[in-house]
Amino acid sequence: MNEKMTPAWQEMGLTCQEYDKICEILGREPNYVETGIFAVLWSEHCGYKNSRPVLKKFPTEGKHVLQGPGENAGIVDIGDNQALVFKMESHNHPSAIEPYQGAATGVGGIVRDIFTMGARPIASLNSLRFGDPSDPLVRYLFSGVVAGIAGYGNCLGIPTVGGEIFFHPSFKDNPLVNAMCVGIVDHDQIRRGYAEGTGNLVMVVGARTGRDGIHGCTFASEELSEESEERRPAVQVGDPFMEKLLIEACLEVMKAGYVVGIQDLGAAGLTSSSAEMAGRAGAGMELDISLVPRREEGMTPYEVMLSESQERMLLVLEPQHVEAVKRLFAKWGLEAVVIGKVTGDGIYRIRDGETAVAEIPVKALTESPVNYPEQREPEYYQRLRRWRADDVPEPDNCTDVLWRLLASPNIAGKEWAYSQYDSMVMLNTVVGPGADAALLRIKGTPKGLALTADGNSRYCYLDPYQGGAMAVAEAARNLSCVGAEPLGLTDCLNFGSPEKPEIFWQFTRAVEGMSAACRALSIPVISGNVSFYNETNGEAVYPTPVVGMAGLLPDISKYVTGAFCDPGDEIALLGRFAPTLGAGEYLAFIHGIEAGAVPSLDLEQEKRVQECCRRLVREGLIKSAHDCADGGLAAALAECCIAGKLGADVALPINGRKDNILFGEMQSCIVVSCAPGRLPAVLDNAAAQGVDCRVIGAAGGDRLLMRGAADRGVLIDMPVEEMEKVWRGSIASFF
Amino acid sequence: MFEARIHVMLKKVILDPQGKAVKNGLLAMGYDCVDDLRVGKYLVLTLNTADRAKADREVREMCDRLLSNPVIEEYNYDLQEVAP
Amino acid sequence: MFEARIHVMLKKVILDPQGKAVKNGLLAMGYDCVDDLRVGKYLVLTLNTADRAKADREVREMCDRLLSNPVIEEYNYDLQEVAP
Amino acid sequence: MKFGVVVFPGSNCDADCYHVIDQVLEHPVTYIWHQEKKLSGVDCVIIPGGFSYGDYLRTGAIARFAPVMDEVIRFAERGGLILGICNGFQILLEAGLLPGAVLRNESLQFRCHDVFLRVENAATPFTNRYRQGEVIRFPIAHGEGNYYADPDSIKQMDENGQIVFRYCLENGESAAQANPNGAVGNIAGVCNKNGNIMGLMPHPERCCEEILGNTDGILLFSSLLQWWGFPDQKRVTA
Ligand SMILES: Nc1ncnc2c1ncn2[C@@H]1O[C@H](COP(=O)(O)OP(=O)(O)O)[C@@H](O)[C@H]1O
Ligand SMILES: [Mg+2]
Repeated sequence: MNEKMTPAWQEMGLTCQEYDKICEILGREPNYVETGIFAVLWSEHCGYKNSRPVLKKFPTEGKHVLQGPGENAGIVDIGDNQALVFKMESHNHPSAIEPYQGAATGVGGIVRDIFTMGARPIASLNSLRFGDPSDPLVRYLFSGVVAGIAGYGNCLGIPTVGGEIFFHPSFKDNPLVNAMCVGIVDHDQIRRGYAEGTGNLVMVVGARTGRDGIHGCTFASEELSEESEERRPAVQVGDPFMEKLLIEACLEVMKAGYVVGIQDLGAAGLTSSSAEMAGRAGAGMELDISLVPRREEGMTPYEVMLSESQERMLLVLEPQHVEAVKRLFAKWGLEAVVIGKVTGDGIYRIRDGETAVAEIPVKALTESPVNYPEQREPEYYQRLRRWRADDVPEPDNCTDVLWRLLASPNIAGKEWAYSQYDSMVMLNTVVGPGADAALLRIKGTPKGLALTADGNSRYCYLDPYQGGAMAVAEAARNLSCVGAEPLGLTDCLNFGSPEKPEIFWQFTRAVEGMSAACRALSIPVISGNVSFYNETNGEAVYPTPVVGMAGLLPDISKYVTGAFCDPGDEIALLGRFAPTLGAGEYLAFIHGIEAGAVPSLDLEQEKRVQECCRRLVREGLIKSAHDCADGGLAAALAECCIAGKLGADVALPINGRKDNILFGEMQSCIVVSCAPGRLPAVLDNAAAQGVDCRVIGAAGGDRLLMRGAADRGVLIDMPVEEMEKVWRGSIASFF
Repeated sequence: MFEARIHVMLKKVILDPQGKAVKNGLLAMGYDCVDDLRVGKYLVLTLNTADRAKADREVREMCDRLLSNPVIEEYNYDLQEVAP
Repeated sequence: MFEARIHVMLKKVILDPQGKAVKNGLLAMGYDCVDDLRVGKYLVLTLNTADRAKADREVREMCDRLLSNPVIEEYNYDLQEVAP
Repeated sequence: MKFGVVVFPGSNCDADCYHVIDQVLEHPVTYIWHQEKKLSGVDCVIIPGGFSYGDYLRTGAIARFAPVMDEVIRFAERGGLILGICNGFQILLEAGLLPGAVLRNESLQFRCHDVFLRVENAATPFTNRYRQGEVIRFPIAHGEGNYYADPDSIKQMDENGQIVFRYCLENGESAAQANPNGAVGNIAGVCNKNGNIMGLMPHPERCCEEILGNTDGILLFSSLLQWWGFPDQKRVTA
């Protein structure tokens, strides 16, 4: 095929129908720049054309919600006139081709989404997926991404306090890099991306505009192929130093009351930020892009409009404040330049000096047409669900299995990665990375803030609906384990191409499952992000909805972690102990099988278990809490022992296949420990709330002993020191 | 034995935050005539081989595969025979 | 207009962890003939002056004061007239 | 006793140092902007951690030429108390106020975790409330803390008591595995010959409050207060 024959609109990713629609709206053919503008704003990445109807299923309202989806980030109230601002975003494709800068600019982007709301960013988290770490290329991506997150976040002085990492071959060439940022703001300081007030001026501040990152946005809406190698400038180099100055300067101008509206320049750069700001306010906007400060000479209007150069912000302000704002930015060594004004006619008008460049109704840009892609249940779904454990041999030596599981990269400690993050700066981190949830104090109050990011790609592959629900339930459970009440969540939905019916089915089912869990647990979705086209040469990644959640502790002096505390403490299981072999890490890692029905989740039960756990923590009745997740009860107990440097002696609570009881996974079950004297109160509390609670043993000694039910002898006997060595050293040993 | 001297620089279209910061530092120190500044890497590599063609091939390959990321960087090198 | 090309290297007596890491990376990739590898910085600086002596003096001064740290590094540079 | 915390573009532990002096030590403290030409009556200057000027080129290299540094150097020469933490330490090294330099961590990775330190000189204004040889726990958070000075300098510093903290095991033993960055002689913190300037890679301000799980750092700050109160001290105010 002759490439020259392809029309520009097609090359830019617009469909034939979309192009016709544009002509209809304009009453003429769009020019080149206009076509580019439509193409990026109507892309999945900016316009959510495929996902929007599905995302409507999320419950987005709740008593704490001050801002739901639709803004740069969501906001929940935390009392005392303060609010929490948070969001999660993906930077998968850039990270695949330049792991350090891809991840670094991912952090930069999400941080801007937070401070643009007027909030001071106080914590970062991330959720990462890579292929098998024994592959050198995967290690290159893994170490580059971690270094990039560290390089950018550490420089900003925002602590990275939590996250998760999961390895699976489906992510080999298409890693997932989801970054989350959390900020704190006084109610009266909240700002929004509104271009309000005809005659108000529009300013661009921060870095100069260069040719980098043009088409980053359409690039994110395509699958990776050999060709994307050639689209090089789509990757940008971040400048965390510039971003740090931008945070301080922007917070200062907002505090001084100069800002009518503000938004970061993210995907599709100046185009999307200006159009979105005008769109939200129902206004028009007129920009003269010859005024935009450039890094290079000879840039075309198209390039200026679509550049995704990092570390830039768009401000709307009243004309009389321009000089004061310029002075303030100058103090931080930053440029702030007026490039246009807000108009009342609802038209998006771009000039380059005297030359007209584009003229489009704002509404047409921000209300992109919606697709309803076809859905189809994939063939594998029923087949893999039917799998039964009968053919899997029971292991002879369970201690040996535990030893291997603790070294499984998915279960092993992730210290190698997170010790590269500054997790303590700002002096709020009470519990840093490595726990079920991170815990931050809120200075000047007795309250604590708990944060977590969770998702289970394997569950979601085998059962997107249940997997989605479990991502929500697990995140909430992790908050409940430290004693915090969930306030709201953000999500990042990572899937393959929505144009494939099987993928769109996965997507829809996952959102439905998440929504059901959100409703049952009363946790609204306040922000999020969709990342489609995570495929390499036609192969999609495992569907991966990631949930980032924030919760509140009324009294931070009363929190617990998963660590066993004192010899003699009673160990009990809170919630129903119902392990299953299907879909678990044991089955995958030890037997190489990824099949079976996922653990069952009873949301009513889940809710009660979590409430009970929070209550036990708050009343000071338990000393530790840790949920059973990957690797089942044995892995959970091992982690409690390792964290507390203390052994335990437990008897398994049920009969059956010993590998199932030891390593089978389940939902809604939490390992708690308490002083012997508190046990009656713990049991009473659980009974009163209709939650199962059974004592399985006691903490003490320097080894983990797990005995079979009905005297089937010792199944696991392993010194804590040895467990720790294996668990802690595994990831580092790949390097 | 050969010695390769390799220069790796960010491509021109790519932002060089380091160069920018150092340039601003120099300007603040009063070096007004500094016009442009870019910072890159310099690698000096010795290769234990007597075969120039092989040395050349390997250096290029190493540059492409590990020493630079063609997505954002470009490189050049020269190769010189040296006494072992 | 002059262009200065400045090389800054760690002194020989100082262990270069980055050089070592890159070397090990190359060996692991199978480039057995890599013997020694050191990593330094390369700065390309243009000066807006027509006066070579001044350019030379300033570059040396900038190297001594900011661009290198004499406790751990040594530098050299060459200076070339270029078209503005 | 009044403290001043210097703020460079890119400093990010400035607010933390301020918080500790203000809320925990409950002493007067003020920020000093990098462009400032006066230190406005402070008795101790703290140069905080962070990434001044992005830490591009070399850590602390550009900050060292900020206008405020002329004043800091003058204050130092008069015998004023100066504490450099992490990036602040790096800036003092670049400014030549302390001997040596830092290289990238041997692992080439940024490291953030607790380390154990042995107090090698408990007679400085910064350490007089610790016991000589005491083992304390401080957090570190840096990518370039690999301290280097040539062997002669090290020998001299040793003789002068200028090596203030060394990384060690929990039991106080020096050991390679206790060294998080490859620093020569496990050195974590040093002072000048006169003893009025100290720099260290670990972060004392991060371990001053019970709720953060560690209060080993508070004695460093209260050492300064105690020293300031000694009757026969030569007290210098900027
Ligand atoms: N999966 C999702 N769940 C909830 N809200 C979402 C989701 N995806 C996107 N949103 C919301 O849609 C809006 C646009 O998101 P996005 O395009 O990621 O913003 P940005 O302009 O910062 O890149 C945001 O308000 C975001 O919170
Ligand atoms: Mg945004």
